[in-house]
Amino acid sequence: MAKIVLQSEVARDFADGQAEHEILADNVRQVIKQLDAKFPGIAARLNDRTAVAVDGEIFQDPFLQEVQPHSEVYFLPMIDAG
Amino acid sequence: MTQTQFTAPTTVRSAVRCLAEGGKNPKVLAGGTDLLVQLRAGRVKPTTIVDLKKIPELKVIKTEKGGFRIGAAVAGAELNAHKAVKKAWPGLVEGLDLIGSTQIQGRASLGGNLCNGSPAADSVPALIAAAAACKIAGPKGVRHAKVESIVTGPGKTSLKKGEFIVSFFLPKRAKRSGDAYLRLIPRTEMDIAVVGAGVSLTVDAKGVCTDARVSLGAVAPKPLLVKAGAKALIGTTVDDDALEALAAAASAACNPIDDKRGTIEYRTKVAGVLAKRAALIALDRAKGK
Amino acid sequence: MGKEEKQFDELSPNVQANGYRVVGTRPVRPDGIEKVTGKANFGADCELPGMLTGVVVRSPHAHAKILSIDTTRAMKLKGVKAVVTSADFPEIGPKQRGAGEAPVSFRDMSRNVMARDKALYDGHTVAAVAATTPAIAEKAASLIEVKYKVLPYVLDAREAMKSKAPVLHKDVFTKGVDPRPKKASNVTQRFEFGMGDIDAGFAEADVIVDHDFTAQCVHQGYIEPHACVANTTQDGMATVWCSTQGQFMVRNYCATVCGMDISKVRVLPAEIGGGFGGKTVVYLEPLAIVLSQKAGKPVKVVMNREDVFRATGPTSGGHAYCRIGAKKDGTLVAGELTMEYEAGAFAGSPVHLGCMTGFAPYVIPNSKSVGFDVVVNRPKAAAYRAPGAPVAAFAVESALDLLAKKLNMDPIALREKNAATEGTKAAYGPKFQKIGYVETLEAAKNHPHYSAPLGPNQGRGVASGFWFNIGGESSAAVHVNEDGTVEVVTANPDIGGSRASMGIMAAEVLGIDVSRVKPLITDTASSAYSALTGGSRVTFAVGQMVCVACDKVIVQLRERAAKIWDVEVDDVEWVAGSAVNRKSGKGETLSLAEIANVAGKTGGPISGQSSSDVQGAGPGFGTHICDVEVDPETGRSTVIRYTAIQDVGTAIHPSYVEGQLQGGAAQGIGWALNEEYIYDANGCLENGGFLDYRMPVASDLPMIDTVVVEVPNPNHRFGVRGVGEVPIVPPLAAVANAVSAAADVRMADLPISPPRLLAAIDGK
Amino acid sequence: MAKHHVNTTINGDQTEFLCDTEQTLLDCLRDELGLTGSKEGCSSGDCGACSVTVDGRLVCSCLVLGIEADGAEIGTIEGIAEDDDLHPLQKHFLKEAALQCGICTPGFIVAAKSLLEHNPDPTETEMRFWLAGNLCRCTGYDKIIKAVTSAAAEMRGE
Repeated sequence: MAKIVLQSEVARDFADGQAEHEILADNVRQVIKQLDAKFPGIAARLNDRTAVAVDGEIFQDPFLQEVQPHSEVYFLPMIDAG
Repeated sequence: MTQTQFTAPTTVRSAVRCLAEGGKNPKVLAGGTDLLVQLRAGRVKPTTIVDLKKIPELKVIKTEKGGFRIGAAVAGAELNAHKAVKKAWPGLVEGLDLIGSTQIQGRASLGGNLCNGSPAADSVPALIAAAAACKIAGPKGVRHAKVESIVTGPGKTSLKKGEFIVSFFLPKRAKRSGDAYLRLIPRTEMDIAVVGAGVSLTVDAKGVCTDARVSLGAVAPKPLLVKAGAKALIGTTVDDDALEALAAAASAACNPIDDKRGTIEYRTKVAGVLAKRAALIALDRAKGK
Repeated sequence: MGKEEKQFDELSPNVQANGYRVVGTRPVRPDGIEKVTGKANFGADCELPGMLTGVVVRSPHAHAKILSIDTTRAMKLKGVKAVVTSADFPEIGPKQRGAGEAPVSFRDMSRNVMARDKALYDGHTVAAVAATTPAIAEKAASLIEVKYKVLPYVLDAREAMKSKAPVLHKDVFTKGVDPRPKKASNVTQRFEFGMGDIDAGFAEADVIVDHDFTAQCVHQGYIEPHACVANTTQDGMATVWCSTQGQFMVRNYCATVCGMDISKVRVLPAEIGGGFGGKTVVYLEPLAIVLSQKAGKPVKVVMNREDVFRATGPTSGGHAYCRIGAKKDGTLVAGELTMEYEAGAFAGSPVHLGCMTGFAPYVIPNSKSVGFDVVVNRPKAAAYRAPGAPVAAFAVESALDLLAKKLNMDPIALREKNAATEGTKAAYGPKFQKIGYVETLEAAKNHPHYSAPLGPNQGRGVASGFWFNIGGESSAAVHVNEDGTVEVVTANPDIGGSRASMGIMAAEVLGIDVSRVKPLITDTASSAYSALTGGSRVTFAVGQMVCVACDKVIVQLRERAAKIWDVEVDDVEWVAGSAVNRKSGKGETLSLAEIANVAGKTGGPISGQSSSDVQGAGPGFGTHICDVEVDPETGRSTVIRYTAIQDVGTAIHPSYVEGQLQGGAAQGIGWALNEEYIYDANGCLENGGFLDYRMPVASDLPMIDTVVVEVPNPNHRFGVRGVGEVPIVPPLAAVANAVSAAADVRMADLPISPPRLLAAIDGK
Repeated sequence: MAKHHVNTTINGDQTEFLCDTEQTLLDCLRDELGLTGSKEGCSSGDCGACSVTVDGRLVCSCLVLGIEADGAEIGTIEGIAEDDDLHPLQKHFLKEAALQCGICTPGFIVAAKSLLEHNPDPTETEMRFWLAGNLCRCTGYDKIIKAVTSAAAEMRGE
């Protein structure tokens, strides 16, 4: 199971404040899909200008990014370009 | 759309006429470093622009009665290149040289810097400290006035309609005299003075100050002649007590405003500091150091 | 290193210490001559026949309801061809998105480009006019009558958060708080990042420091004002020439704001006279398009300097509270950072990035960073070098300076003791891969600057900084010409020498001389999509695409050689710019030029293209050392020595890498000492010009020494991390720490202007 | 009133143009004569991007009226390189990477050329103060100072 970590405000708005979740998924899209099944509406928020860090590497606005069984997946705000 | 007229007379007389006939808002152009900015910003809408730079009398630098006669349209860079003036009045030349960048120096003039009426004009405190006088031409002919009498408030001068400054006169320098001008700006260049201080003094063989003039800029609606500051120096060897008295007098003379360039407290305190430092430089110069 | 570089080692005589032939050399940039002779065409240099001049009408009020706009008198003026107001733009709903992804709300963007019901800051566009001459256009603008109902305004984040503060948007309800507020406010969102338990952390601390900090909004300060020309035709096509950091961004934003298909907009990028993040959005382009549509002629719109200050940029200023707890030995145990950033008139300050970056350089088991995004009556914040990071670093790195003093510890030693390394869990969550922070601290400690003696009234400050660096969607094409010269075509405006690095990387991969490579930057119709130039992504991400496109070209070159030699492709190796026949055993070779000469006979044009969403940018860290001298009687501070040290991964063209470090440091010094927005009693900008918005001039600065640390990024062909953002992160604290040491009083509010410093000294 | 007819010399060439009184020399160079090498960064004399020489003196062309060019000798960035020979300052700006975005570069080169005509061997401080009227936001001035230093040395024949 991959460890999924939501931003605290997203957790507060959708997941009763629970930021950490265990999910088995092959890619970010499936992670979001499963989260949305548990917490209806969260998908829209997570698809809106987010970056995702998978095992330390930050992906801007990803979709099909691979997730390993033991990956750590952090949902973060998208990073602006200076 | 109505067009602004432009003329470049070659004599003082014709310049006076051009101004008289120049409609309801004629403007004189010397270096243009203030006028063009105001034009572009739409702050002034002249009916006629009268370029004074083609008049030889306004571009002259010559000795007169042991002093100097300097045309009102002489650019900073031109005055800076004049060794004799620089030797006699280093502080004054420094003051003019501090106005803007090298590019501005190629244009900005003593007359323009004075007549723009800014309380913060860098050349004015030095001119006042130097007891400079100006020759003014106008519809009623020529008159002479002390520099400190020209600026009456921010952007305001005592020049009457149709009058302009022809030249400045710097009096003969007494032996053992020196002057200096210092200003405080946040950067090292390209700023308007937050405070400016000009000091001119003369000492006798024993190093006692026999004559002094102190002037401040940017600390009141107009550049100030600080008589109390001069008093604090005259009769002393410009020792620490005298300098403290000078600083106190300078700060006391201030009547500044809070604005984007500085606070009342700041200007008042720094006026004293700069007056002191300028006096020390002037003293060294008087003693030939 | 990849396969072909290895072979350079064996076969190429002129390989350098870094193992490369071209990477790390300093050739003259390909666009250099145009730029030193005045021939380069920047935004305002474009001229079209029959072109009209556009002038923008801006709100003179900080906050006002727009009651009516009467354009009849302006339209009657001879020579006036078009006037536009919000009525000429489609209303965009809150949910409506542009094609593709963009970190913006298009509703807000369209209302920033042209105010609708309300003007939200002094300088907010309310109308625009196009006429046959600039003078007529100016006159017409003055004839447009706008009736306003002036509203109370607010400029400061903490003021705007108060319950009595005027509310800018009736529909803003703070996100990220529980319970969700029922009342509209100026706080658009609360962000929180952290780990562990800070109460427990502070409980076990031997020493705790804390302080409040403020930093002002500052402008990017590019010397070239925004400028564009738009030409439209009756078939609904619009062509735009403009100065921008991203032609595809302009295309997308204009199409959305003007309600057009993307295929109907073509954007040609001019040379860009500086951006620093400030040219990552549109201001004038949609106005020019609609004016041109209404006038049926090309329209040029150029901002003046006051427009630039009143209505574009800046980056957010704001407040920060920082508390740090440590053990006696300097081990950090807890950190707390609370920040309120001014977003400007619309949501979207980079406060979340401040929260993510502030503690990122350090191992802190218990940390909490909270940020509030606050709208105020200022221009909508735009990106500026490492958006959000400098203010957070100012607070954290100043607090560490306080801690070092309290612990009587060397500030670099304190940072070394707690520095993040590979595997460290970053304050924003994920673990770092290979990073080079410690290496920058080592370099700082060993730099002669750090041990140089100081004179009276002089002080030394040290500070570090972090930025993620980013990749993103990128494209490149490589075309081999008949004579063996090569064109490298990308679609990312060159702000600081990126053409040079594209050319170097292509020459390295192909194995040819860099003078045979011509890097070109094309318009939206001549390249596949590429995200804008920014976030320190171009040399990394677009550079990666250039390398891949070159690989594809090499495959074709080997195929052609194989045909010529009648051997299998696998028998042909590409070595140092030539195909080598491994089959014949005679070591026959065909140079790239020789293959190119006969390309027509062997299958036609040789060309490679690559597009991808490039990921794997390597985080960047920097450490700066600053010496200042203060005048205790006037409060003036002078930076007398400065050294900027940064891990850049690999420097492709070291001169332009050093230039990024020096330029970022200079901008940071300006932010720390003098730059700020000054508003009058009505909330209107008072210092909208270079005279009173005091950016550093040449005589304000010393030479800026640089140390380029190279800890290669494993995710890039040549180890590039990205350079441009990090250098502005450390300077605010480096300067403030130096002044605080020199004046023996903590300076926690920027800018450290002479009046502010003198007051602090006198207040001791 | 009709436009003014201005006769002037620009980079050695006899040139005529028409202008209104309010048009600055910069407007005339860029809009009337197509000499767009001089850039407009502020139109208030604070950035130096429009630097030119008038009768050999360095000025901001945004602070000179077009009509004042009548009978004068104007020097612009377009006249710095002799034919296809770059001026030493241009060569060293390229060699030292003294430009990033390049918008301020023409002004810096015009101003630096004027400096070296007045003072062939300036100190770093003299250079920094002479060039203080030319803003650069990209480079931090470091490489610009280095470029002027090495160009000056070359011009002195060192």
